[in-house]
Amino acid sequence: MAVMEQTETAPHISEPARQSLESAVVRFAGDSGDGMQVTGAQFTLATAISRNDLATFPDFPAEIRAPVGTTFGVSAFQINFGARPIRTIGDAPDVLVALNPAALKVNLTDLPNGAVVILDSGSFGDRNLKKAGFAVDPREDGSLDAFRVIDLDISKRVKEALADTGLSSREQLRCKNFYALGFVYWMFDRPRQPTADWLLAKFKDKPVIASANIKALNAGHALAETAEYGPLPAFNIDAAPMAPGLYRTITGHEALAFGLVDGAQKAGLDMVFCSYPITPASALLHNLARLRSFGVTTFQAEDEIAAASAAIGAAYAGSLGITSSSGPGIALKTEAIGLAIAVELPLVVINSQRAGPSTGMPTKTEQSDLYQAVYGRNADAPLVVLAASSPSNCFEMAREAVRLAVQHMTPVMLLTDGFLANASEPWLIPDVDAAPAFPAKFRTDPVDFMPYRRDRHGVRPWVKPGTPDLMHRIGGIERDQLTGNISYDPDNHQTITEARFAKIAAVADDIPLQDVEQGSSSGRLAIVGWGSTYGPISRAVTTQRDLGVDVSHIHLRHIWPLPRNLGELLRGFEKVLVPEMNKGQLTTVLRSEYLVPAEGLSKVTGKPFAVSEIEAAIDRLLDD
Amino acid sequence: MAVMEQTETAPHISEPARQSLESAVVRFAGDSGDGMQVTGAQFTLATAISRNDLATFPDFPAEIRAPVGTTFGVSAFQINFGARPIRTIGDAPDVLVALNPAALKVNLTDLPNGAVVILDSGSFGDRNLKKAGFAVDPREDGSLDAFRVIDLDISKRVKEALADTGLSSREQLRCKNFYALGFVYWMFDRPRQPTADWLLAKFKDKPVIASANIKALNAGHALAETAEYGPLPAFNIDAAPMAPGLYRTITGHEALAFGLVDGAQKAGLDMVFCSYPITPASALLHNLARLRSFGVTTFQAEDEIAAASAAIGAAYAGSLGITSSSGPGIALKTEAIGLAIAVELPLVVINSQRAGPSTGMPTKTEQSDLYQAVYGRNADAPLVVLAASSPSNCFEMAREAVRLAVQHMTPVMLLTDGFLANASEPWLIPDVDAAPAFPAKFRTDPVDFMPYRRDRHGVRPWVKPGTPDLMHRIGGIERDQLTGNISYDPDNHQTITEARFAKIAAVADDIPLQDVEQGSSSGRLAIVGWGSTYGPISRAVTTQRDLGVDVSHIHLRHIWPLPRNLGELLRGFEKVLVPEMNKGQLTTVLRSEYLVPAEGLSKVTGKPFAVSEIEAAIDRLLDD
Amino acid sequence: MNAPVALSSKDFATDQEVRWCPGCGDYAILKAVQKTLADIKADPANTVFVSGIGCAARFPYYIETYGFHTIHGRAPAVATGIKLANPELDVWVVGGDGDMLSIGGNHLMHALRRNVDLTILLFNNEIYGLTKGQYSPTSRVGTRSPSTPTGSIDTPLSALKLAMGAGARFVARGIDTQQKVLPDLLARAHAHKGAALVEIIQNCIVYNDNAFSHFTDREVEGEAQLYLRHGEPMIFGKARDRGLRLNHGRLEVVTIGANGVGEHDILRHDQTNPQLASMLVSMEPPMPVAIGVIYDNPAPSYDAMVHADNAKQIASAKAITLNELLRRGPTWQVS
Amino acid sequence: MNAPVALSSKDFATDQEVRWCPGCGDYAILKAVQKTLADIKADPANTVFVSGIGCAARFPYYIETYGFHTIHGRAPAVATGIKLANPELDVWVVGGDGDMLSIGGNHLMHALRRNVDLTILLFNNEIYGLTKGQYSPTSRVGTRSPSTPTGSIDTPLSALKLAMGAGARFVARGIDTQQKVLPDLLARAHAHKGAALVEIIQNCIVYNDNAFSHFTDREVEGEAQLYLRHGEPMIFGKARDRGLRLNHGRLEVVTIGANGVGEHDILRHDQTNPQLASMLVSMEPPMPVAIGVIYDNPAPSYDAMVHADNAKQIASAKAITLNELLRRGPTWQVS
Ligand SMILES: Cc1ncc(C[n+]2csc(CCOP(=O)(O)OP(=O)(O)O)c2C)c(N)n1
Ligand SMILES: Cc1ncc(C[n+]2csc(CCOP(=O)(O)OP(=O)(O)O)c2C)c(N)n1
Ligand code: SF4
Ligand code: SF4
Ligand SMILES: [Mg+2]
Ligand SMILES: [Mg+2]
Repeated sequence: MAVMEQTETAPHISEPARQSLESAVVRFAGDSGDGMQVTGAQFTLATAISRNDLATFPDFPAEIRAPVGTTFGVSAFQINFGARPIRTIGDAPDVLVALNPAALKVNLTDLPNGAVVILDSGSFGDRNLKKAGFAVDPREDGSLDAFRVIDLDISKRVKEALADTGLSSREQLRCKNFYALGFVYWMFDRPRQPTADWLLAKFKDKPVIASANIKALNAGHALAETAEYGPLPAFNIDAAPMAPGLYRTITGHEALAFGLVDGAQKAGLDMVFCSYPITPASALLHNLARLRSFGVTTFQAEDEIAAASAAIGAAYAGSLGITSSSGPGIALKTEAIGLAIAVELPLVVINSQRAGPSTGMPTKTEQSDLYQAVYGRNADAPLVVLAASSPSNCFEMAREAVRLAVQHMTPVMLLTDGFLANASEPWLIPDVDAAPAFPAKFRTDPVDFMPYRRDRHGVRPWVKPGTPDLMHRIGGIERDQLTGNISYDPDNHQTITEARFAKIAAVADDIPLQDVEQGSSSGRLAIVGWGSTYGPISRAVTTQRDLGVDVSHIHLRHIWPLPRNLGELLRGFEKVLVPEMNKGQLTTVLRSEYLVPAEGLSKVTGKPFAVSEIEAAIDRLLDD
Repeated sequence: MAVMEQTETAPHISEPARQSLESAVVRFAGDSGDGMQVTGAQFTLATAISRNDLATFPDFPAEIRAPVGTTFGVSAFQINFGARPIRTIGDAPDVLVALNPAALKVNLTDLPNGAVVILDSGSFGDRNLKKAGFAVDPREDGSLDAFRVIDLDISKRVKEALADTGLSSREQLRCKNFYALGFVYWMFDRPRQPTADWLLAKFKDKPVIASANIKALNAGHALAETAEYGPLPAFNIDAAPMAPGLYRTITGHEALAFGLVDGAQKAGLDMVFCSYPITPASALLHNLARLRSFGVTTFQAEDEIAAASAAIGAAYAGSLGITSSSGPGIALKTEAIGLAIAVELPLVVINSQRAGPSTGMPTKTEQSDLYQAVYGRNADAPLVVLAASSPSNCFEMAREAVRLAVQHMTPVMLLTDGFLANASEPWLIPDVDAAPAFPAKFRTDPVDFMPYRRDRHGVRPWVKPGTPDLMHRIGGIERDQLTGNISYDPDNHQTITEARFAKIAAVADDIPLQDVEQGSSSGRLAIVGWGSTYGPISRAVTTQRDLGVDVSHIHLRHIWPLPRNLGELLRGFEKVLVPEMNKGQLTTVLRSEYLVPAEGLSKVTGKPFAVSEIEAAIDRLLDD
Repeated sequence: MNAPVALSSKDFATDQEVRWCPGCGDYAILKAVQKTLADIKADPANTVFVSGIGCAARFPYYIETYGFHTIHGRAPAVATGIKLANPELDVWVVGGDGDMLSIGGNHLMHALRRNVDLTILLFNNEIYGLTKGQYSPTSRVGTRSPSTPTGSIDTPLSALKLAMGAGARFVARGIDTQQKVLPDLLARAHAHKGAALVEIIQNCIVYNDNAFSHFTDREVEGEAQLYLRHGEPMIFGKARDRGLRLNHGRLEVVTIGANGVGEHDILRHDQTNPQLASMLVSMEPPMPVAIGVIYDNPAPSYDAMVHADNAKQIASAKAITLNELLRRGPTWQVS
Repeated sequence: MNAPVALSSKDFATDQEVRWCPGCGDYAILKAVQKTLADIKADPANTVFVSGIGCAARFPYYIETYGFHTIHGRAPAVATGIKLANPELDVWVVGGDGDMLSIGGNHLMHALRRNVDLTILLFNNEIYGLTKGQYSPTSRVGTRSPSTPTGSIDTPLSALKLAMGAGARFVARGIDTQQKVLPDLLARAHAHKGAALVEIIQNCIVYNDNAFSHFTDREVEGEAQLYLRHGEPMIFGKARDRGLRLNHGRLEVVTIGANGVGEHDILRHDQTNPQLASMLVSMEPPMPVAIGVIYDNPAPSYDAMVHADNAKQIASAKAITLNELLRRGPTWQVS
């Protein structure tokens, strides 16, 4: 953990000497049934209210409901929080709460020396140890020597604490997580009240359960306070410098849903969202299905092809057609997307990337669909590609996708990934009315109407069926560049193919020039990132720059077309490093577009980059 | 037409002074019902027997059976033949046979000054002129002044010639094409016998029809011979220098079918060919459906996804699984191909490219699916990509696709296109037994069997279900790098992802180094081509080199992985030009792979490059 | 919505040259559809024809309404999206047997199951016309085609039997050449709210000529076809002397007058009876082929219900703005 | 082909930890299938389990035979390819209601139509389990799920009704918990040459618990289920006092003994009668749900016919080599 100078606070009965930290990483881990996600969410809220910046990530088991006590049934929640801006979920936990042996087992390898490990020894019976795959009890064979182990028998203690509640011992044990939470609250000096309030609200019909959990929370806190274990680690983390305003936490998929609704409203359109469930994209369908009062229609189609086709039909009829999936599902939509490109209708396609190829690892994150987005279609079929860089950035990019689709009559593919989808961070809630609207224009004037006559941006008119006197036919067979009727004329095909390219190229005039996130706009090394690698790159570059290293961070949110100034910008650097959670896909695009010797840094483990991995690469590239 | 020196042959009664040509281009054009394809095929045979080299291309109407006399109902057949090696179908016709006004209309713009135009004036009635969209008769408004028009009333003459055959005048008119053919035979001094023989064989049950057509053939020939038109253009084209051996003509799709059968036999496998009809790929399904006695099973699936899936199932069961389609259909197969990549089964995928995007122009050629082949999948999913360069080269490349798929346990995508599919050329028939076999190996030994343990080329074993004691499970979810059981282990995913890449990269050790077709292996300009641009590039480079221009021709047949020496080779040239019938797709690959400033020459009209277009580009690039 | 002035068939023809083969059954269907549009006083501006790919699917280019020629097999899905966006539009779907039963079978099935308010015309020529004559899922066993040179071996689908299996609420059959019958049939299908499937027997003169002549030829049609009218006895035959009767749950053909069978013994057509419909759709020679409306049993359409449901959401959720929504739940102020 | 030594259920279990939710109906089905394989003396080396994606589709990893876990919805197509390559293999297809009726509906339909020799097990839990509980094409109207928070509105499909519509030749229904009945049922399906579809009612304890309890619960099953036996009267009820009778072409439930109805009035099950089968598959409460083999009417399988046809080709075409083939037709010699 990043330590700041020791602060000497006079020790008094309940207030120990708290070590001041700049930031810390806590991971709650337990069985699927142990409520680790709730625990994490409550710790997040308490931490936010304590004015720390933070980032969180849930780690669900791949299986729906794995058998109790198994390693593949472990559910975890990690939070990185601090007095400084937080950009990643943290490379490794400083504090691990493990409510059973399996939770310890799967997280052991991630623990740095000196990490604090809080165990529920009550769950370390032989059966659980065996289920977790421990031959011998790790508490006895010295495999925990490198850590600071706090071996609480939470199971026993929570039962004692709740003895008089009249709850069954099974129900009592259900409160384990809040007992542990109370204990950790004390360690980090977090307020308990918000959690108590939440419990009362959540269980307002079950007051017994509510008060039992609050009791457990307080008991865990008291145990730490009375410190019968002897001096416990206690920390103090100051408020982080944050822009003033009203905040909430938000996940990428929440932000996406809100951003799409905002985009639809700014375009003045109803939304028809067509999708087929797939991990990790489904959450967007679920979120939007709850927002139908905002002019949203959600359609669960029979498959991805039908979803894309229905979204195209909706766009043809004058609504905002959106379809969403993950890599394998996007692959199935390819032909339909080609139709939207050919007939030139607006279409928003959202790809929540996951590890592949094929079914791959649905619950694990990867960035390997950039080729598919930029190049992955038959024929010369350009479209607009965007990528969100953080959970909250999903909001802006979703709105941007709608804007560009509607204004340029083109499919736009927005790339997000399994990490962004589930990660959360504090969000300075914007005033959506402050951002400019971009109302969609529908052609209604029959005079000189031609379905494919382009405006000066190369954009054709959008016509709602139902409009008098504008009846016309469009289709996927090559069409006359003005009338839209079938045409096999050789020159027409050349002209309209070039027009399709020119239209997408012209989008570059409608997007911001590429800026530099950190560092100078020329120098020895540029780290060029896209998507969810933003956090680790940003942190690594900050650290290295603080050490005086000449490195800059450039982060792309507009992947195709690329910003007009990007080539020039990249040529200003001696070296260009492109960290990607794939085998070097953006690297290919940059090399071919600008002939710059961009070098890839590839990671495909289903996990985000660690800051240290990027720092190591910077070292490697610059020590010569 | 490329003229050689005049040969002075003493004129005698039936033998006129024949102008010697190095090569000539003849186009037969008429109504769909006029039998232009048959006419062209017969002229091709007569020309081949006359020992000229040649190349042919049919130009069918887009519609199945367009109304008689309409421009979109015109069917044409072009042949380029000569005393020198012929590599293209010819930029423009030297002789046009137009059996109705529509046929003249659609071909007029292609005619160079001085071209010979043979018309059936009998078909130039007002109705036909109107149908063809002629306001006035082009024979009267001077629009044919630039050409040498031979205005025969074929309709009338053929009826006269066949008056005593007892055929109805409708039946008599059906012989128009052979009358015209006889006339053209005389102009180019071709033998009539082969055609007569063919007619007798073809109509052996209809001797009246056979003899009528022969009569028409002879009458047309006689008309020219007696030259009642005054001196007619008469040409002599010497035999071309050709390697000795037995020849036949072959189209790309015939060659593909034969090559796949040869590949299957050399691999020692039965073939299960699974496809769904689509232009221009269907012909391959049709050809193979007639070769079932060669251990070929053909399956017309319910759609392209089912076709790809069934082919994968066949491969899993130990047969040679092949699937074939065109761009839009290949797009639908993308997800299934990803499965084959993930489980590592051999699969041959053939893409007969056509003009797009979307339905595009199904009957027109294009090379725009290279992105799709090399990059067009979700996730990091490499496979092998090949491209055939000529109709006969489809044979070798089909066999090569089978070899690489089976030897390296990977999907291989072979790219051909609408031009290659239908174009034909003379083929020195190979002795298939002379080429080495590459028998597929199936694992049968249970000792230490692991489904994903790789050999030193990174290739996993192929196991036939039915093999005792080797039962195992495979699937699209990420799998353990040895056992193949489901694994979400981060390091395993990194390892196996890299193994998939290494396996494909290793294919480069199993393919020939890149050679230079023409010219030196370094210099001022390299023209890099792939696929069916071979002909025009080859001819253009020959012509320019004869003029002393320093230009080389490099033609890629292995697109992915690229030959090991290609980068080095390209760096040896000051400039690299990549002519493609797309917007610059190979150009992107070469630029990103080698950082060479390759420049694209793009043509997307649905037609092959003209030699002149490539020569012009060479001029442009070199005059500085 | 109706057009201000009454339009004639001709008003529904576009300026595009029709490019089917001379003699193709599609011409007759086009004529019948244009007549139907005039008969029902369709508003061209409010009418959309959606199709997939195939000869049949060229249809929209020839109808002077809005038209969308999409991709192979997906027309029902595209049309569903159109209705979700605007249920007021009058949406027709046109496609061939390959388009709608081979690659598009699943989309057709789910459009029928959901009961999307579409008028679906399936031109069944039992062949792939546009791709030059391969056999289709409706081709008879033994069909010789480029992809089955020695004859097809797989059992064909019955479009309407499948539709009944998918839970269709309107199922009818017509014949391209029956210009008297077809427009009424199409008008009935159009009048049905919800998914209406009409199989139109269509002759492909080039690749599958006379595939249906055994029951469509003038000489045989009287005996080989049964024209259904709701509530009326199912009688057919030139002499109207033959009819259908139920025998131990199976339909049988009987001759009126012969061994004591009278007209009263003949089963009356009940277009709302699914069991009867399932039997009628599968009748093939020697049984008469059922023509007309076989099943018509309306239920609320999917698109209508979706919009009603959305409206309920809007009504129930006490209207809040997006700004308000974003500020719901736990928030904290940084000053 | 049979294994040399008789194997037990256990021999068909793999070393892989089964990872369904505790209490999932899939466990019971796994047990029943393993027992079936032992009962029929299946040869593990000659048996292949093919699946798509879903909880159900994890099945192959738990069966000690060859197994291929493919992609969502495509298992019937992959399995068809396997049988085309090697008709000798014993191929089972396993998938859920989403896998086989939503994305994979068309492949299932065509596998049934072609009558590919496959034993197809459709685990119907009326929900998307693996993706955490969205509604499926078989979910009842009103199903609340993450994608239908206020309840689904579209009419569900009946898997077996659709199968009959597609021309299936073997159609049966079983229930996960019926360990006595299920193995026999599966053995019957396996014995059927050609495509055999078994819908297995499966409880998803996490996302759709008790979806079927109205006819599977111990207390009601007697009255709510009809177990079919070919040739026997269709009698059900704890007291075996109720049965089915045909009334004007529709099935009705009657009480034996009540107003003059005797056992002889009860209709006997005829598994070869398609009309009867179409009625039986659609029975829902208050009618009894039909369990057992509803339809079994074999016809030559597609894969068998394809191979017979290929053999005929090889026999007929007087064997020539590829070299000879290439030299057929017009050739010319250049010397
Ligand atoms: C994805 C895709 N696959 C295949 C094709 C080729 N294709 C076009 S139409 C067609 C089938 C035509 O048959 P049908 O639907 O019966 O229509 P018809 O021509 O007989 O009217 C096929 C296979 C295509 N255009 N797109
Ligand atoms: C192409 C594709 N689309 C979507 C998914 C996501 N997905 C996996 S299983 C499934 C449906 C599961 O439901 P069901 O088939 O009924 O099986 P169950 O889990 O209920 O047993 C879906 C939508 C996928 N894996 N691949
Ligand atoms: S091919 Fe057949 S269906 Fe197509 S237009 Fe010609 S006749 Fe009609
Ligand atoms: S989610 Fe449902 S179907 Fe899937 S394993 Fe759990 S209980 Fe079974
Ligand atoms: Mg058809
Ligand atoms: Mg299910």
